[in-house]
Amino acid sequence: MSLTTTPGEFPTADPDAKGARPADGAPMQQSFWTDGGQTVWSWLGTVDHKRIAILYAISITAFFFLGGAAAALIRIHLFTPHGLLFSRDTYNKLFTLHGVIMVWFFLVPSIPSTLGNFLLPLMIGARDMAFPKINLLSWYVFVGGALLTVIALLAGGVDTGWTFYPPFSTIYSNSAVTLAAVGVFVVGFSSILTGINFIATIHLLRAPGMKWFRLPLFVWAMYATSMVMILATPVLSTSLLLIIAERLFGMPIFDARIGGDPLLFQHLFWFYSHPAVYIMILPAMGVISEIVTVAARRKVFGYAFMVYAMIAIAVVGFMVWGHHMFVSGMSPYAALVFSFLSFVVAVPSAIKVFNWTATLYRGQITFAAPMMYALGFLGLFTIGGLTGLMLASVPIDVHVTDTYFVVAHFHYIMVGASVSAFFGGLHYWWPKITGRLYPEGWARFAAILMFFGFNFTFFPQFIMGYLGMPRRYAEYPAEFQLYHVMSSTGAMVLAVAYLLPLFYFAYSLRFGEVAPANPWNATGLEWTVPSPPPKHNFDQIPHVENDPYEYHAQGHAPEHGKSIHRGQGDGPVRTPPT
Amino acid sequence: MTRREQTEQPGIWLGPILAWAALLTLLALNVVLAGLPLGVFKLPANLAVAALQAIVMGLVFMRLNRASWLVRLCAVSAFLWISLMFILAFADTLTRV
Amino acid sequence: MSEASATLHEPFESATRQREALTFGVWLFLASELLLFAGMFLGYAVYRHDHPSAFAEAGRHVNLLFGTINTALLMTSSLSLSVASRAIDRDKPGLSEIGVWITLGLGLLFLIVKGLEYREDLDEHLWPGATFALHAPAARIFFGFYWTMTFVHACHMTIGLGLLSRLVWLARRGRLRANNDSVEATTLYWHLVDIIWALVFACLYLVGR
Amino acid sequence: MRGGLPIFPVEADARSVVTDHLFFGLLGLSVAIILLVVSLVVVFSVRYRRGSSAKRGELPEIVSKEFEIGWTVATFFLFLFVFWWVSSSQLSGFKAPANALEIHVVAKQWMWKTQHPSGVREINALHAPTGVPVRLVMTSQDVIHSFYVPAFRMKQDVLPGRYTETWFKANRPGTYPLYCAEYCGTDHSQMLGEVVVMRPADYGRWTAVQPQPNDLAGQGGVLYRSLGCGSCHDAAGPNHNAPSLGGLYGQQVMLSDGRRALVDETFLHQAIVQPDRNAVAGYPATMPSYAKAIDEEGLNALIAYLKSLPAHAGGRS
Repeated sequence: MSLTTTPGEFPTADPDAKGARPADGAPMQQSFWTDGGQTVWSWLGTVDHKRIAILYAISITAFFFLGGAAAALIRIHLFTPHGLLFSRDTYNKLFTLHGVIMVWFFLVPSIPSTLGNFLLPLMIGARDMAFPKINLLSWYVFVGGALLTVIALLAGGVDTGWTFYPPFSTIYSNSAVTLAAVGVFVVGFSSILTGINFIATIHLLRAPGMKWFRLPLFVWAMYATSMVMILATPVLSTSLLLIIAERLFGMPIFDARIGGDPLLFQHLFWFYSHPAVYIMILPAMGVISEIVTVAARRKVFGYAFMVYAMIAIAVVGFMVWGHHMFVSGMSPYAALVFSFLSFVVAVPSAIKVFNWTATLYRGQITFAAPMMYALGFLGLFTIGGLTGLMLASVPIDVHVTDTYFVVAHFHYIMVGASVSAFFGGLHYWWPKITGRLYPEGWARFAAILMFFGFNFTFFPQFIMGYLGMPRRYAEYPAEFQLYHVMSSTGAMVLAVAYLLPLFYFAYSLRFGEVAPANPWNATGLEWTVPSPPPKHNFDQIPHVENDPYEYHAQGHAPEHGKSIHRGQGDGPVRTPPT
Repeated sequence: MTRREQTEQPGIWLGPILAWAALLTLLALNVVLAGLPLGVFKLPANLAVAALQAIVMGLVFMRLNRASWLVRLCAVSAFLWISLMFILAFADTLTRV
Repeated sequence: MSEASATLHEPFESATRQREALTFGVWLFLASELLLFAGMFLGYAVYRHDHPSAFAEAGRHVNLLFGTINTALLMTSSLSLSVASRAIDRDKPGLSEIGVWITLGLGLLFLIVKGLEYREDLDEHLWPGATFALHAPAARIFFGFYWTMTFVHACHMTIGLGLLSRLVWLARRGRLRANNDSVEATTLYWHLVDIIWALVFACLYLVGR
Repeated sequence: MRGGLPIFPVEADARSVVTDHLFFGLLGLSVAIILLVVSLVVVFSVRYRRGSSAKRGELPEIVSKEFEIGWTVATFFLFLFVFWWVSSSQLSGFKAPANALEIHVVAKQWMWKTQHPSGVREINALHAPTGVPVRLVMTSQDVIHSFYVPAFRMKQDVLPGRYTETWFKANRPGTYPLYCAEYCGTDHSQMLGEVVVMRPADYGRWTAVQPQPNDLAGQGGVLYRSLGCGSCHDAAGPNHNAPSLGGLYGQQVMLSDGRRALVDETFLHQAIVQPDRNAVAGYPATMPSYAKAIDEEGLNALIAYLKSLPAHAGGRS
């Protein structure tokens, strides 16, 4: 088959090239899609990390669109000051549904459980995860917890917000808080089990020669994320356990009327929930490091600093949770301590942004869809990070916390950065996962639409937030209406942009060109196996001799040389391992 | 990871019995301490004895003394994170205005 | 906790490597269990700092005799399980099985004593509800933690007993051999439950006296 | 809000001006960093796009290590400076000045109730004079609310079971919106109010014209007698085995378990609602809890009365 494969540039369908497209109905070639069998049980009972990744991918996509639908309804409701669609109570249940679904059922598992599960063994040269059965168990625990929570959210509805603050959640709310708390408690174990699996796999199943500093940065990101998952999630389980104990059994743990302290719950909750936002952003950083190096054909700038930065974020991320509680009645001296630590945790993130930018220096940059998401990530993550600095300083936080300024800040990080990176990673590894090439034109259009739709939705919220518009308001004073209308219109554009990939990815599954093993000419063990990879990953466990991003000789920028036309071309400098 | 042969461990009984005896004496000590009117020192004393029991069980029963550096790293990091949580949470409780 | 794989399973080439992986994996899980209980201990510690007199009064109403017996029972069960685990390392399944049986028995005894204690507490109206016996309002918070922490610990005990009975079932089938990983996993889990009980006992029974 | 498209909230007190300066400082710094990053990315993307003629050649290897350490340290010190700059301005603002006008705020599911020392009560409104520091002593009757006045850049959560404090000194007369910023249930978005800042003269006239039977301390005295607190606490009381309360506010007291505690509003609130929480040394802990007998507003009045008691008198008859 002849393809014009240009490094980093997506193989454009050469007009004169013969049928690169598979004949309709042609059987897919041997891969993990077919090897393990085609029965339902072969999928639901699989212990192949690649199939579990697909199971996760399907379930979190469903939750992404459930949570996204809730977001769209919220934005439509907020077109007018008195609310277009819902009663205040329904609105409260809607934003709680949006928060709970998006945080625990999409963002936390999104990159680790799908791309991480699929790629980790491939990237380190292993045949599977250290504990394959526990990997499947984590998916069933995820679905079990999800079922409980969705029943609670949709049947009765929960009106406490995703933060479950007592005394409202324990005494004054009569919605299905207990069931939702049990559901989230269960789903917490899913991410603990995933974390255990990742750390054990990285420690024990690296291919010979794959030393720690030869690991791709995506693997390092999975390692740092798993550390946070294992050490933070249990404290969320404790806080929810105490909420359940108070609501179900009448144990007055947070009852202020008898001396209980609602701030204790906030301490326990945010001890998990701030590291949780690092669970969401660290995998995104790993994906961006992979994409930027391939698109720029350059070694990542300062590999060691990038690794230390990720570990530093994971560790220091545990010391900053107090910046969510500056106005909550916490002692002002503790607020200063947390404010200082929040400034310290911002330093590694800044380092990483500079390193990604420096990686572009003297590269051979191409702009396929994944790279567009990566560049979008760079801009939006910088904005999100810097507004985070503003929120870390106490006097500004006193003014803007619990307003739309903070809503905009965390959406810039979670949606602008983490979801963009997820989509970037999805596009980048789509050929490897499905063996098909996605339509490049549509993908770029969706990326651009998503970038503008996102900014148009959330930038007005910064202005509205500083003006004092509080968050979680079903109805708002009229002077904010202009900003709400701008934000809601942007949200419609963003919704369309999120739906596009659904279509052209499905299209590519059926009609997409067959992808070669290494469409991007990238380094990395996952590109040395056929696309999609066979069930046992490697015929023979490879021996690794090179650093992760060998796109050019040490210390010498990648010379442009001839563009690669037919077949593999010179591709990466090193010879692929035997 | 150093390879640890299983065979050169001491007998089956010695370690556990000693540890068990130590644990029971510590338990008795703890209960006695609870009765004594130590006032402000009672709380640290009780917790210290309990911590000692935990260390004995960790080292002897869970064989941390023979475990690989990785497993010890686990135990130490769990302890560090817990103390981190306590220190910063009490930074608020103690200085609350 | 993990699959009862007497043989080697998929991604591992050598049994010792697989055993290291299992031990490391179990320890990671134990770290998360420690964090789970640490959250409750933090709550207890913060409230003890805020309400010293109420917690002292409530602490005197907890039955120290039952607590001490339970602690001794659990430590003895740890002894028997440790002996069983070391016996299996030297491929002495007979001794190991006896050890597991003793541990199972002592664990059940612990739950029975716990049940008796719970019944006595309920008779004394120590459940923080309408008929709560003690005068100080914050005493309800102490007993809120007492019931929650001991109940969660009892759940972990029940899981431990489930794992132990699985070991017995394996022994019955003659599959309790030296290369069996699940013995290691069960003993580590059981010892952690014992450590947590030692700390719960100190905090709830002793410090309040 | 000023007319036309409101881009920026009005500055109605000194603190909002300071906060705005900090915000603009950080905004400027952020815009600078964003421009730096975006321009670098755009320049590199255009200059070094695949197939462009720009020179690639030798990569400065040694430089990259020092360069990297350089900007790491630079970023750290920049953030350290920003932290110092931001926190130094805020350190002075913790405590309200001593002579502040003390207004009690009670938050209830979905309304604000304010009580002035002159006894005036208001619903969802707060009148305050300009130029006078106003100290808000706030508590909630049910869930956590948050007293948020964007014009003062001031927000403070209001918690049940304890007092939280904040203060402001308005310097521009006008009517400014008051929001509840902490989610508190169904009508969280209806819990609105307004803060009316008036010149001191107008404030005096406004207070005078308000229907107020008695000043706050006076109402507290009525409660003190009606609940019979004097029977134990007054020196002349029949079973005088409780501490006399004259001049108690602001003192340090020795508790029965050896701790020393400062008698502030929270201590008095807890002493009435949960008497055993900090039992005072030397007295039998026999005081019943008055949680059911007095609501939050009554407690505010009673505490104001206790604070107004001169040192020697037990209870004013």
